[in-house]
Amino acid sequence: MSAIDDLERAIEAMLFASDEALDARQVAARLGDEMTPGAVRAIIVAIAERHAGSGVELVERGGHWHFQTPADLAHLLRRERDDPRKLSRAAAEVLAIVAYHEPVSRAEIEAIRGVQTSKGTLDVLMEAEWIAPAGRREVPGRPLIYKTTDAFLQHFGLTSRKDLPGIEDLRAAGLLDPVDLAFETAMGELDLVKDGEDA
Amino acid sequence: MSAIDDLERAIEAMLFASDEALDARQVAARLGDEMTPGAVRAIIVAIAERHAGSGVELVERGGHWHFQTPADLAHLLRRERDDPRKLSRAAAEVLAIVAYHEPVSRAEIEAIRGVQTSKGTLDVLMEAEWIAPAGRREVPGRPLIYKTTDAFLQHFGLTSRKDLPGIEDLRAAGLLDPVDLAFETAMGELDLVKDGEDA
Amino acid sequence: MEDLPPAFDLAPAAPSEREDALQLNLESWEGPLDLLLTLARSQKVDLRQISILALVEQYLAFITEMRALKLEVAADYLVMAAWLAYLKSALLLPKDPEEDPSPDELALRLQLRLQRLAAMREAAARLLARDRVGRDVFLRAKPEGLRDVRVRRWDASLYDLLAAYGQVKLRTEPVVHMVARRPVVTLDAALHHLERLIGVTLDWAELSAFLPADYDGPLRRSAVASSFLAALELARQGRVDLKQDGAFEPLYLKAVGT
Repeated sequence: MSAIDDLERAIEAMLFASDEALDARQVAARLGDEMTPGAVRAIIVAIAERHAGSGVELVERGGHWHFQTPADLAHLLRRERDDPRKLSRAAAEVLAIVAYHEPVSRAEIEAIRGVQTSKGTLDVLMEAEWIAPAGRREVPGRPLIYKTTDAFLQHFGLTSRKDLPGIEDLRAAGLLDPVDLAFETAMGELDLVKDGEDA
Repeated sequence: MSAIDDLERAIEAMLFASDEALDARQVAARLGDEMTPGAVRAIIVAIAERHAGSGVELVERGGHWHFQTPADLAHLLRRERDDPRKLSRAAAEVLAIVAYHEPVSRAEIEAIRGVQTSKGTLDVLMEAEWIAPAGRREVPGRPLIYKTTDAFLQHFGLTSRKDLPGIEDLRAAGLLDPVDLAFETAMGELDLVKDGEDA
Repeated sequence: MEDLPPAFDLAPAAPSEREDALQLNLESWEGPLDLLLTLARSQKVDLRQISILALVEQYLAFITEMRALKLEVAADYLVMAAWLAYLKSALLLPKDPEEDPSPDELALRLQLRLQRLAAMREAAARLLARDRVGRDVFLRAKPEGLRDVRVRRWDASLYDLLAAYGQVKLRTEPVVHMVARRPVVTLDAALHHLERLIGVTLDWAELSAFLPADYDGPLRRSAVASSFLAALELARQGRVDLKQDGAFEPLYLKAVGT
């Protein structure tokens, strides 16, 4: 193996020792701000490549990097006690709605699910630090709106929100549009068809 | 880098994710006891060699292996930040007394100040490295005595303790005036300035 | 399961789904829309092609069955049932072009809502199936951690130090009152002086005329005071007469018997 230079060693040690994922800017700050985050990022990518295919991987989640074990070794590492937060169906649905529609208000979540969201459901997701308030919607009542967090991306192994499974297909199919908008689109198409029939 | 085989990946991941150092026998047991501890150990040593010189080390302690960051990079993991604090009035008094009367015991400091001195005040001055214990006074109770340090001289720009102004110098400088009188004098000067402006 | 209501035969369902559909327990559903979606799924077609009319029949039959079994039906399920009953009759009646919104539009909206809920349900399942930290992938159990240690740096200037010492000295110095000798004319001196001059002057003379001319400042004020007391003393002894024209007017004196 070629010798690893001091800077690369230092960055690798930092990422390895940190108890939370770090982004390039945080690493640069700790190195004394003598390097740009861009230059640091290039080194992080090199470290990640060096570890690729080993039993320890360096992965990017929402711009933050952390070491973890590869998923295909889960069967060897999983223990009885490893029981990540079991989500209720309601909580899983609310989490998906926040992730795919963010930022989204509670009323908008309820419109999609057709049922009231118990306070506890949002609390569970906020306690897990997977969702967080993201300000207020500037409509009457100024409701709180929610978005997902970096911890969400980290937990579910997503590099960014673009990685959400099937999000592009859902968007293309208009399934992330509100019902009203989809309704108008659908009616417009019907009208076109009718016009065609009339002609 | 040559491809790392599945067994080596698995052992590496196990050592990485474990919350305690593992010996070869424990690793072999987790792998299903299909390998001898000796064979496992050989793989562990290979993993350790692969990481040698990087920012991540696999080390052996009493037959148990664990990952750690190299000791020479510890300074990167523990960043010190300055937190400037203004010395309290009481601490300044104690420091001055030590400087003018050293070596002095706490009881002597209290006698000179005319008020009790908390242990914390001396601690602050020792934390600042401006005073240090200088043995014990050979009187009943053998109290600790304190003196100022080189760091003290350096911080206050003094070549030696003889540079400290004498009592008469302090008096001449107005530093022995009661505070309220000194205040009035200062205010009088302000008035003069104002008068001058009016004229 | 044997007494399957006819409505459930509207769509052919796999045995397992028929069992699901027959769980007459509302706890299993996250509200009426969820129940509708489950029923719609039993139609085994793409949600875009489901028969809303058939779906309405399924739902109403389901609720009817529950009530027949005297099971409690939550209010929002009944509200949905009432709305669906209205939709069903509107869909079956001859079309009224004046009616707004038209039953077809209402049915379309319901269909769109079901599609959206189904999309999110599927998304949630895919999300939960990902490689999750602590279940599929693992972090270091005990990382060293990055620490920011705040080091207190005490600050004081030489002035602070000297001023503090000055205050200590000032506070603890033994208190000594130094009384300066001030220029005064004692009563004895004034008496002696006045006795000497009283014989010389024959007529009324003002008290101030008896004061030494070279006294000024504090000494003169002292001389005025002690000479006044001396004049009162001589008057008491019957050796001088005093007169004054009014308060704060000059005080005159002359020797008795002259």
